[in-house]
Amino acid sequence: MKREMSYSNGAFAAAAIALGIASGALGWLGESRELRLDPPVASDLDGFRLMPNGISGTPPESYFALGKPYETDAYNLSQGKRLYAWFGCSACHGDGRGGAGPSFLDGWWLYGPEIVSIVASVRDGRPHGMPAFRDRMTTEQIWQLAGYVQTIGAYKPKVAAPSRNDDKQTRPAENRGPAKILFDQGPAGVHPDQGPSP
Amino acid sequence: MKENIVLDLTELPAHALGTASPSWWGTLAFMLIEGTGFALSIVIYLYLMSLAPRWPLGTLPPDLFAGSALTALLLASLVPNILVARWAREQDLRKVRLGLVVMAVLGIVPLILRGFEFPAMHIKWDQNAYGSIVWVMLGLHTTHILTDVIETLVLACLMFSRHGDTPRRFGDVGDNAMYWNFVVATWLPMYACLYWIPRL
Amino acid sequence: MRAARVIALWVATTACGCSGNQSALAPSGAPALHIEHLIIGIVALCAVIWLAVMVVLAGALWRKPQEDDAEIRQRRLTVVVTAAVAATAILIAGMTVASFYTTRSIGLPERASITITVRAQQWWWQVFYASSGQTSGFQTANEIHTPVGQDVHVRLESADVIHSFWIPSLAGKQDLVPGRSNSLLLRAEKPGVYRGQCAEFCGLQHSHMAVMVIAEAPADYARWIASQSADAIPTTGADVAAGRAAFLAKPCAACHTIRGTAANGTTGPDLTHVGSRQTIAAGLVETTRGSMAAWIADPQTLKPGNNMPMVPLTSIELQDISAYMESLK
Amino acid sequence: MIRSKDDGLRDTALSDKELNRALASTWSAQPGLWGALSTVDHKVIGRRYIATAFVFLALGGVLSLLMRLQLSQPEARFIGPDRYNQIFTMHGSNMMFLFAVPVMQAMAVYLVPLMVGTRNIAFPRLNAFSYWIYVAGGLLLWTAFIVDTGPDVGWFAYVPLSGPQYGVGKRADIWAQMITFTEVSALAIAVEIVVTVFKQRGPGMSLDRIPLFVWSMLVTSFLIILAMPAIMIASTSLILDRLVGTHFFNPAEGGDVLLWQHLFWFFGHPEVYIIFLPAVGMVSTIVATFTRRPVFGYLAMVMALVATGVLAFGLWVHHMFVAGLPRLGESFFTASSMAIAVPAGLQIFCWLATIWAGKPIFKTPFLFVIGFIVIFVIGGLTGVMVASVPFDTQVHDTYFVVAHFHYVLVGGAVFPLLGAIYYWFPKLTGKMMSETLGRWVFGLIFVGFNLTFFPMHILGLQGMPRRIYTYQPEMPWAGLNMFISLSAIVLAAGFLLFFVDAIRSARSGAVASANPWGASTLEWATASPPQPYNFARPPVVGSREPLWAEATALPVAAGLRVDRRELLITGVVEGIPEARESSVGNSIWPLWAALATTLTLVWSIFSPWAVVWGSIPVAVSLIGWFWPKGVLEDES
Repeated sequence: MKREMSYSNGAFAAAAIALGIASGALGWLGESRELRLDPPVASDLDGFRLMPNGISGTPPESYFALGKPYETDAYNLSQGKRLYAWFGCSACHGDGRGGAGPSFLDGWWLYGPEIVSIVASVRDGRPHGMPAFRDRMTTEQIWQLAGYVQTIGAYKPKVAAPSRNDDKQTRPAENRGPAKILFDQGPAGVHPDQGPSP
Repeated sequence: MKENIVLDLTELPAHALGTASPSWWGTLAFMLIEGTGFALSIVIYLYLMSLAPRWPLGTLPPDLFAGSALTALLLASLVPNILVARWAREQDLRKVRLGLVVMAVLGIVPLILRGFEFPAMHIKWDQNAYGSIVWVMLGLHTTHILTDVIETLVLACLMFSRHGDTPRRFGDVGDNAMYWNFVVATWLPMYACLYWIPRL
Repeated sequence: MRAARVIALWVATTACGCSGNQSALAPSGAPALHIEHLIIGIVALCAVIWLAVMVVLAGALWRKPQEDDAEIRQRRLTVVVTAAVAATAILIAGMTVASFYTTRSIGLPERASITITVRAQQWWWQVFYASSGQTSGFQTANEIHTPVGQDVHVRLESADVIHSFWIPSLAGKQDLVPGRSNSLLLRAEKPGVYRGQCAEFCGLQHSHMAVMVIAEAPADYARWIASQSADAIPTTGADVAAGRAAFLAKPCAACHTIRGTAANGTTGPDLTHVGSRQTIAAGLVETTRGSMAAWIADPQTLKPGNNMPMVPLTSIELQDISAYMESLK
Repeated sequence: MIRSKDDGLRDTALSDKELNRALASTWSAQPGLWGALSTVDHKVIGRRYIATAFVFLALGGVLSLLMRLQLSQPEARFIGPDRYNQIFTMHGSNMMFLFAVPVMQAMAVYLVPLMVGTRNIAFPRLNAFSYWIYVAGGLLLWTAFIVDTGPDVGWFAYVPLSGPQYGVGKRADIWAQMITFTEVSALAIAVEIVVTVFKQRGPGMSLDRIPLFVWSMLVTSFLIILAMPAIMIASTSLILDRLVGTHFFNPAEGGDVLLWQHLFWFFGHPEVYIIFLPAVGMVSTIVATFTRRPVFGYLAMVMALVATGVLAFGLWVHHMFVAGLPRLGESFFTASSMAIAVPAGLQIFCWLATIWAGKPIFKTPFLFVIGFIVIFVIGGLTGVMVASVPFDTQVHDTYFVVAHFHYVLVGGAVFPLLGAIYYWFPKLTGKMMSETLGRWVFGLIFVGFNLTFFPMHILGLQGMPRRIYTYQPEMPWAGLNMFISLSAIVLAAGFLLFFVDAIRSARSGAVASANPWGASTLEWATASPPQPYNFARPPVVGSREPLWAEATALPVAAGLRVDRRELLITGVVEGIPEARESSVGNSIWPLWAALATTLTLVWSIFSPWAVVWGSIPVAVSLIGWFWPKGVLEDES
């Protein structure tokens, strides 16, 4: 019976160690969803400071206190991806490779890659045709969309980046780093819609 | 409970050979699992084909050369493979060593040919469902070639070491040869499916 | 039998309807009536089978052991078990045949004269009525009107994930599958409001995805079609006019259409006649000015995770927009 | 056939006392933590497996209480939709993949080698590996749930909700990869059981003398071997769709969402029988012991098991009756689904006949069998109901179905399992469980179960869909839901009492003799709990009920070596001795291999390259596992 006990002790020890490792690996993966943004937080988010030239700036403190949800949280990014389709962004920006509007995938951000710049572009519009969405989207939606737009052009895919849609495919999805794939293939790859083998 | 000895086992061999051996049955069971997997992949292929307006979807039928060459090579490899199995039964260490080296080579060359099969499909996995299933079928079979090659290499090392010359090791060689037969046998329907069904 | 009795009791106590029937045991449509007969028949038969097995079990457990001849007993048991298996097979075959005939009696939706397209989305029902004769086609949401006593073919499509369209009092359910189109036959035998809700798990607000089928006399139905196919009625009253202006100026119009105004968004339900519907937000609450205001003010508290954002509005704007919504009969 | 020289120590040369000492030193695990991690004793691993599975049962039970809390009132706000969806997905996935299948296989891991009279399971290291990989899968799922990344797509994870577009974040990947873990472990055990039953039965145990529990596990293992590849392929396709953008389930690019349902249910329906058939074997065993007579119709019972196993693969479409498939095809599946009631009925009738002919002894295990018959017959009959297409269109995805499958799975599998625990507890631990508490446990669970689940049939017919986190006050469901939630407390109390009894009895229960119930099968021929080598000498089997046939002395075979782990290989059909064969010793490598596999599988949620780089440690650990260490077991 002594030996039996040592077996179960051993099993418990092993379980504890494994649990520790597993929690460590998954702890940073927490995917809590905030479905309702408090109105005071929303209006605070709206009050970010932008540099005078409209390029770059600082998000409000509350944004960091929330843990930068619009750049790192899978749920917000996927909501942003929905909004990209629903608000007709693809009419000018296509699948991210541009059209009438600039590309998000060519590594060149006219107003910098910071999220506040993108939020400002969406909210207030920009010269040469970018309309303001101030009256058509809520603050939360604008931030969600901005986070997604930033994700499209990321050179290193974010862990939380969205996967492909159940639609016709035109380029690798955001979780595969389309900007990097298309950049590696050069401006006129043989199959610009394809990535390298996994 | 008291025991009453009614049977004497002393004269039994100390190792079960061939179909008597548990590892032979274990290999068979794993082949059944993987065979089911292969069969299901073919079912998925045919299912997707039945839904598609035309097949292959959005591309040309695959080029025949690499796949056919690989098929021929796999079929040819059955001859030395069966010989290795026979030599293992005869426990002929020298011939088994030679045979394993030959089989290792005959395992590596198909891997190289397989490298040409993927581009011969004229489609990538992320273009459409046809691309997805052909890449998965090829990939599934490739992992089987790969694992068997590794097993052959490890066995070859063993047979050249001091652990080689035992009936148990020869039994392992026999099971490995059986597994290679399985790898070849499963490829034939997949080959027909991947290369000839799109041409029907 | 126990099951049948309990069920009958529950039908008696609950079928007398609250806000619209939603029960397979309170059928008012032809397919649901056929199925109810099948349900009652099979349940009754199964209850009898269960009771019989229980009697045998009890007998076996509390039987006085008899010292009879083992061989005779064995032979007798063999006969009984064989007979029981044969009886099982016969009963099973009977139920299979009954099931098959019920399937046939439900009928084919394609023969119906009226076709309605239902397109499910997370988490509401978009409904399309095709143009016919004098009336143009129109779309509405979460509410389907049908004429009593006529076959209605419902075409079922999905915009995102799999949903399932289920009006228990009218018919069995049918899934809405992306990439496929399914069909269902509805035929209400008497006027009434029949509630249904999504029956295939579809995400966060699967629980709040109800749909109302309102069966009415053919004349009422024709009137309803005529009014729905018209543009939104002109605004009357100061608060309604202000509400309309606020609606168009705020993000509301980016997602909702109100025919006859500049609002032409397509991601949310068509609100042209929202005031005429019995409920809002897919059966969440009854349509009143107050519920409208509560919903617009804080949709994420009432239905967490749905796609309607919380639009910041002053209390005046909120009142005006609610008044405007209510006026859209 | 070559006879190599082997001059090891044989059991013929030793007295009983010396024999036991020699065998103990050959077969024991090392002491301490290292020994616990490296043991390959099927009894240690089996017990560990059973205990772990019951921990998951308890966790899953807590989840169900949380659901009942939320559903006790309309529009309750105890738990939000996001968490609730995770909870019901976790409950289903946990109960199916981490409790029901593993616990049945765990019972087999412990019992089958004892029941066929061998010394260890076939491929003991694979057995150890399978346990570790199972624990890793369970930890992955539960850790993810704790950090709010639990899967939220339902236990059958229908695409597109679980697919790349709507299955947001890593939640669905966690589910899919947990499937891989548990299926690998289940497949491994299935192979071990098949080979153990085929090749390691005691001499004389011909096919028609195999105990019914062993038969049921053999059929179950074949079901696992043929069904689980489908879910492996399905979950792999899902991960590929999500991670590297394949299009298996994307209708816009030639894929199909119903393909998932076909693949899932081709596995998912046999899964029900994978859980149920072992329970059938347990019932047969318990019925025989407590009526003091062999189960009526041995051949019919075996045929029913096999028939159920074959039919199980022809029913999957009845889960898809409302998906819009052609009506004619659906009618075929109605017929096949109903047909499976025939073998199920046959088994019920055979048990009834056995009880009728015998003189039942009302001990706790037998009480659970009575409860099983009462409840399972209801579950079987509601199964006949949902097999009918029109009937199913009204009750599919409602609480009627929830009630149905709980009647089948709890009534049909958990009741026999609890009876089996009471029955085999003395063998597992050497202690008896309390008969008094056992009656309370049975009473509470039986009453609590029926009060909880019977009303759900009615709720379903009244139109309450399953998987809703709340319902509106105007629906007529509130009263019954409150009643169900309160009844669930009774049910939970029963399970709590069971755990109390099990833990208390394991520590301080009455000491059990070798065969406390006077049972007939071979596991009762050895000590409680058995020595590491199970039997000092392999028992020779001359009848279907060996311990009833030989009242005084156990016929055994002699001549095996005792200085190395050696067991007897017999022929598949007649059980005639063919060879002595070594059985591998303890090894830490299965644990390393499991860790390497875990690393690969978890990493592959994030990057496809994990499969490439992860295969290196996996290959290394496998070579370490199989490389000869020059011990006696390597000889032949």
